[in-house]
Amino acid sequence: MDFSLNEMQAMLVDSIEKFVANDYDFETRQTYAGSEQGFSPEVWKTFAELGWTAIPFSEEDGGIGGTPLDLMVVMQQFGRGLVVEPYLANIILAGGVLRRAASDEQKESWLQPIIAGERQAALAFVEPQSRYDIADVALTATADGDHWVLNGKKGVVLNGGNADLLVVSARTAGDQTDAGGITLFAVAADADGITRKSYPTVDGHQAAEIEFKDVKVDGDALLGEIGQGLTVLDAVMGDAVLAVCAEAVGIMQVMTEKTIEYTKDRVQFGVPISSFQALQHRMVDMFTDCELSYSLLLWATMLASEGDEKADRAISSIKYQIGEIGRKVGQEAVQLHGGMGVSWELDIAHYFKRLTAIDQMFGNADWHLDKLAC
Amino acid sequence: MDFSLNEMQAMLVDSIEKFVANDYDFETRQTYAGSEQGFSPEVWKTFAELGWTAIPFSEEDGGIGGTPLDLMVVMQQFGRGLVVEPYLANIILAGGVLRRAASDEQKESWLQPIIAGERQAALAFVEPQSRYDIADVALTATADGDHWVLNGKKGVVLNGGNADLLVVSARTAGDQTDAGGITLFAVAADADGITRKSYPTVDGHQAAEIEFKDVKVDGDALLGEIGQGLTVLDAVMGDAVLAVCAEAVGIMQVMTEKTIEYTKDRVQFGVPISSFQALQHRMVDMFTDCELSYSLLLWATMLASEGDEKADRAISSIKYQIGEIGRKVGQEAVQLHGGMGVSWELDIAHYFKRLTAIDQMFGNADWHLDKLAC
Amino acid sequence: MDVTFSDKDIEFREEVRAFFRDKLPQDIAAKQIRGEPLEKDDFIRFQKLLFEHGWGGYNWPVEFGGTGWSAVQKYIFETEMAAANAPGIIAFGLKMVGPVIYTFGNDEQKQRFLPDILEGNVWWCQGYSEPGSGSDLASLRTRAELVGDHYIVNGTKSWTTLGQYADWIFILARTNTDVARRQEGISFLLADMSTPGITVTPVITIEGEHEVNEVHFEDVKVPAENLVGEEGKGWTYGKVLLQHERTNLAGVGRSKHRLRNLQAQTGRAVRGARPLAEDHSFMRKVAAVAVELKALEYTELRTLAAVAAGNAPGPESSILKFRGTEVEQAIDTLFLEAAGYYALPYVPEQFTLEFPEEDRVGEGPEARSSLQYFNNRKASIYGGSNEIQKNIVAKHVLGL
Amino acid sequence: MDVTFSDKDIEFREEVRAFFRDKLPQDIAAKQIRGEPLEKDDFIRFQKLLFEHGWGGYNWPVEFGGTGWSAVQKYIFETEMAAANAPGIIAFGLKMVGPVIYTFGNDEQKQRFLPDILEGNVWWCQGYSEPGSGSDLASLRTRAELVGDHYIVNGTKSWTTLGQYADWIFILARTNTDVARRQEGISFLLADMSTPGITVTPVITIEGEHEVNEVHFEDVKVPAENLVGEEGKGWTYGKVLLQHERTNLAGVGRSKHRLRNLQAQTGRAVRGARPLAEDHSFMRKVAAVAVELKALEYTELRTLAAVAAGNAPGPESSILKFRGTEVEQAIDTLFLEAAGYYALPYVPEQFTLEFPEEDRVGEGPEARSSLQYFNNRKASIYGGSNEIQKNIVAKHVLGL
Repeated sequence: MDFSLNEMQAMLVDSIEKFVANDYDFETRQTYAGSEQGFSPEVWKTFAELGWTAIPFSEEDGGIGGTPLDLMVVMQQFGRGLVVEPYLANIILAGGVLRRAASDEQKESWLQPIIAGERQAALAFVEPQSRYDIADVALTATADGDHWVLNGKKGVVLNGGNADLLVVSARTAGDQTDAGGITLFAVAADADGITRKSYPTVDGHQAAEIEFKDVKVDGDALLGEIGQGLTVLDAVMGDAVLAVCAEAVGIMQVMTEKTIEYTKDRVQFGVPISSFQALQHRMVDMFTDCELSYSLLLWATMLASEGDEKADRAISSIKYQIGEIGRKVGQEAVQLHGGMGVSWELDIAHYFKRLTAIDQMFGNADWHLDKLAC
Repeated sequence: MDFSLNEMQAMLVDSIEKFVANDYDFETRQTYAGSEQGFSPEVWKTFAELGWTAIPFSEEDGGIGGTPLDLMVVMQQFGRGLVVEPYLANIILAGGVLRRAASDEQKESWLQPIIAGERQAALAFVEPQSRYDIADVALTATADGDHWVLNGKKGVVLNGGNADLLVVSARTAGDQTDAGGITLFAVAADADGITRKSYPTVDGHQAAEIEFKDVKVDGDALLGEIGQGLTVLDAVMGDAVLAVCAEAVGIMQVMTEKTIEYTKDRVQFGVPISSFQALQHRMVDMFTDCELSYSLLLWATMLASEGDEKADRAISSIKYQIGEIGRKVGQEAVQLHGGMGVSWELDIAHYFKRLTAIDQMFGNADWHLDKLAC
Repeated sequence: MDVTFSDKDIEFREEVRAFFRDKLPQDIAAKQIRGEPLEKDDFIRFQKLLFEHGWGGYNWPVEFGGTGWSAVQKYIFETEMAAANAPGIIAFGLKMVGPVIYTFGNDEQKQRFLPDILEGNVWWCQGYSEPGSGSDLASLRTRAELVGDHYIVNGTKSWTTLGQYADWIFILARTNTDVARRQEGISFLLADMSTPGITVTPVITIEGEHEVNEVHFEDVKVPAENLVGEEGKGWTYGKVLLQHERTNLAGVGRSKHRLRNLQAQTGRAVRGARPLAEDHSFMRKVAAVAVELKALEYTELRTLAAVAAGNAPGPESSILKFRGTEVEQAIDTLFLEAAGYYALPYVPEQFTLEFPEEDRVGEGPEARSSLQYFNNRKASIYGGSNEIQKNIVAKHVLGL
Repeated sequence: MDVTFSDKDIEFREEVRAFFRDKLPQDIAAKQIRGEPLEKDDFIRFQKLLFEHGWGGYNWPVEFGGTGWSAVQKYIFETEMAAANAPGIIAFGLKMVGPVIYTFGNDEQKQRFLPDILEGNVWWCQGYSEPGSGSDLASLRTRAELVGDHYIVNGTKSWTTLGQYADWIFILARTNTDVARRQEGISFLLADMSTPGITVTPVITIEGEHEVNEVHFEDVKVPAENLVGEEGKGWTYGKVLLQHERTNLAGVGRSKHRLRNLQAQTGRAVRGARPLAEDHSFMRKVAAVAVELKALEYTELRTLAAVAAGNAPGPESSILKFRGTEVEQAIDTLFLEAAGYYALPYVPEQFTLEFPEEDRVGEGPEARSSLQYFNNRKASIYGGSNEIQKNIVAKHVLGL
């Protein structure tokens, strides 16, 4: 048993830490987050050059065959740096579907440019009514000779406004919430009939509402088998949960460290407020929650990477934990920062918003605890 | 709006306080609780003489027509005094059924002796499998000419071992958990075919497992209408919830007061432990929880006494609150007493056990929150 | 013991309810429902409306132009106000500086300042906290030196809510440093915001809105006649002010209104999806908060009844502040959770009435849930943080 | 990074598992399953069994007769021990005084005391806490005065678990009052319980059982040769002891075993009632505790891995103590809730094997749930209360 980082992981941590320290201070991050795209295309290019965008993909696909644990350390560092570049949308979500379901030709057209940082992609799987049920798909794809015609709406598509490629879940058979009959398509974002309404999200990222009106796509837009999309989506949701949970652990650690530092500096009643026992015990709980969450993340990531039969439960466990504990740690960090904790100018507020956003994605704490209770 | 006690209530508080102060110190209480019956027959006689056993009954029934709020202040004081005499079993449970469902003859035979403190009674409504579902009644009553024949088991019958009278819920029609088809009977505890196994409970009270084997009772044992027992039981459960919740509020208040006193006296590291801020904030939460619980109790008792349509929800609300908050306050009181909190010799442990037992009765916090969520 | 409202109170409630139903400007109610932040003018229109009806000083004694209502009536008024989607009262004048002026000010000050507060002519703001003095307010460093017939004020006040609207500011400033206790030597001053040397800097809060400010004083000349009461007694007056602020601290009326909205929202089904009301786990949390709120409501009513019986609200009313804000924040969290992915969009402009309905992202009130959630983390921090409230209860109620 | 056990570890686990399966006396396992408290002899038989197998000192270095196992092996051993319904290890000798003696004792003491601990010949008990010295252990008042070649000991030790069984006691006593820090001047002494002047008084705990005691010392003559290490250094030795005790503090193995039992119990239907497993609200709580326990388990494994890599378990292992006991108590609560009304009967004698099965009140393991729940409130109090653990982490880990 060995919980230390291997050479490659240590190198990844080191290089991301250096990148954040040198090129990604909080003000810079805010500039990128506040830009129209919501991230920095140059920084994204750097990520590609450094090979970070290639991590989860196999060598045949042009990747470097990294493990889920490698991804975990990357996301944890991105969390610490509060990185807004669309790694989740491109690499984990859209990339996750493509590497599992795309044909060689589709990979060449779409996956390689994504890995190279030349194209942006998004996974359109949420609908206005679907909440966390990825099988609730009302958007339809109807076969029309060699073509498919898509009609419907997708909501809160992360990176949707920037995307050149939209990976879309569509219903090709069955009722609105049937598990079968869901099919995935790779659709160029500039296809006729697509209307995108792009907007920033509360955590400094970017998303879009997307309407499909008689959008006609070729047969080669079909990703994987007809009606079998949910299996692929399920697997990608697992990746996504692990990724955002690793990010959240990074965020929680930073928030805890910053809170401890802040209370040591902040003097009230003639003493640093870190000397108040009631606050000390609360910070001990924050620290403890971070440690336990990191432990659980390791367990879940490892089970998932081994394809263990308990992986689904492990994924729900960590998402539940992060939702529950993330809220607690985030709220405590803000509270102990007092007025500064609710100031836009301080980074702590933005860590808090990202942490909060993470609970809202891919099933919140309640959703996953319900799964575990069955 | 006026939350102060009226004259009768103030008098009740005063007389119970005096009784506890003069005749019911903790050691005396322990002696009574440790006796075979689990209470003091003399004390019970005093209760009757003082008219406390007559409170909820109408004047025609030989009572004094007290209100639910009158009962509330009585139970709260019994809570403060950690009184083990079987007021709940006799007056609220068995008495509650009799005053609602008994005929004049039955009242004369059974209710008046109970009010006079001459007979002991118990309500046998729990079965080994029923948990908190009072409609889960497997014990059967079969008509046999003028008679009924009872067969089945009742469990954890409070005061069951002491009782002269058993008020029994039995199934006369329908399936095991049907709401209809439940009938109530007044059965002499020494009837042929009844086997009682009596035992103390963790909170110093007394209960029994009771088996009915071909127990033959006359037609005049029937309480109220055939098959309509659940309505009566439901109403009695409401009374019981309010009664134990009032008792619990009294207990929580005492535990909080005693904890504050203890921490002021207990010196560690050269100072009273009451000076540690982490403990102070926890005691503030205990105090606050007591205040809020008392407020909610007032609301629920008032709604119930007005027969408000929201009374059912109010009753579930207060039982949920007391279960949840009682556990928290009780655990904190024990924790802040340190080793003394888990010592048999100190009263705090016994308050804690009674408070814990109250959550286990008439539906625990979860059970009632489930009801409220529907 | 009687926990019901008297017939007179119920009659009063009907009157208040009818007033809001008939008189509240529709556009203001619409903004509130939509989640559009109110503008200065909305608040002022509302105050003038109340004033015209004779309710401008709903919480003031009759002799200063108030209604002289009982604590219970004030409670009913505030509850109905929230239920009607009316704006809140502008607290700075009516609940904060006003009571200090009519209690400790001289006749000239009363005549000069009180009517404009009642009529909504003058907008006040608060100058208490400083960047280095939050919970430990007595450590404030703003100085006021008496030079001739003026105080020369220097320092910085922070977290000044809606200071950008204000005509006047009331401040606590140190007029004497040579004191035994830090609470001494602090004075209560009133300053015209247009006085040279006062500058207001916006502070953007976590959700991106401009609600609070820093107010800087650089050699600001405040006429000596603007001192309220005695020099050096400002701390005492400030504490009385906090006492007044403590009515309706629990925010029960608003929380009840919001919880009803949430419950209505959970019943709504969108595009064939199951309504949230069928999510038992979520509804358990809603039910639990409703119980907490009911307990809080009756605790507040108990306090009101005590006030009505002639007792001052004691330090135990601190529990209303910290539990009230906890419940508020619990409701914020429920709205956030109800929104799911639609808590993410950050499109504040879409809450204005002009914004086309069909272009909105997310349906119903949940669209603003995350902004409310983030912004309202302040509730447990301001007005004496919840930690400070617990210290107060520990010391003054429990005697620890 | 590798969070799996090595093949060697898995082989070891199979060996341990087989050993318990084949060798654990059936009557002891039966008592554990039924909930009957173990007697002194049960513990001793178990220790002798381990000793015969060469595992008597499962947590000791080879040179003192131990196994020399790695931290991971010890963890596996403890987990399997719990899963097999084996008794716990008698900690007082093996985990407490033993390590102090082999680390700080002289050769004579090692030869005299260690073998009897391994063989289970001598039962030790602990003399740390005093009625006035709980969390603040350094305030202890038991005195030991050197008179000739004996220490004369006077004082009272409290919360002495299973002291009624003990042959020997190890105590911290003050040998010097003229010290700069209260932690100085305390010595670590070993005393034969049969020495005149030692009396043991039972203390009944909340659930009604006799588990702990007060031990009184009245002019007790303890030979000077029973001083461990240097006079006045007892505090340091005592801290090392606590460090040792900190392995398996989280009680993960036992908690996992109990949670499995609970899950099995929820599947059981009684007399046609629905099994508890269909109670979604209850099962959510079970699931939440299972997540917490898993997080704790991997935190413990991380600590073990650090130890294996040559790092001492630092003060951060305090979190294992307070969170571990919180999880234990959460499991206690679940059992209690699962029992419903059947948590009420207080019939301790029914858990003995002789008690007729058909006369038992309540079915299955839940019958003991409330006794366990009440008794185990101690878990967050003893061994350094959870508050003290938080103080340690605040100071030594977070630097507050």
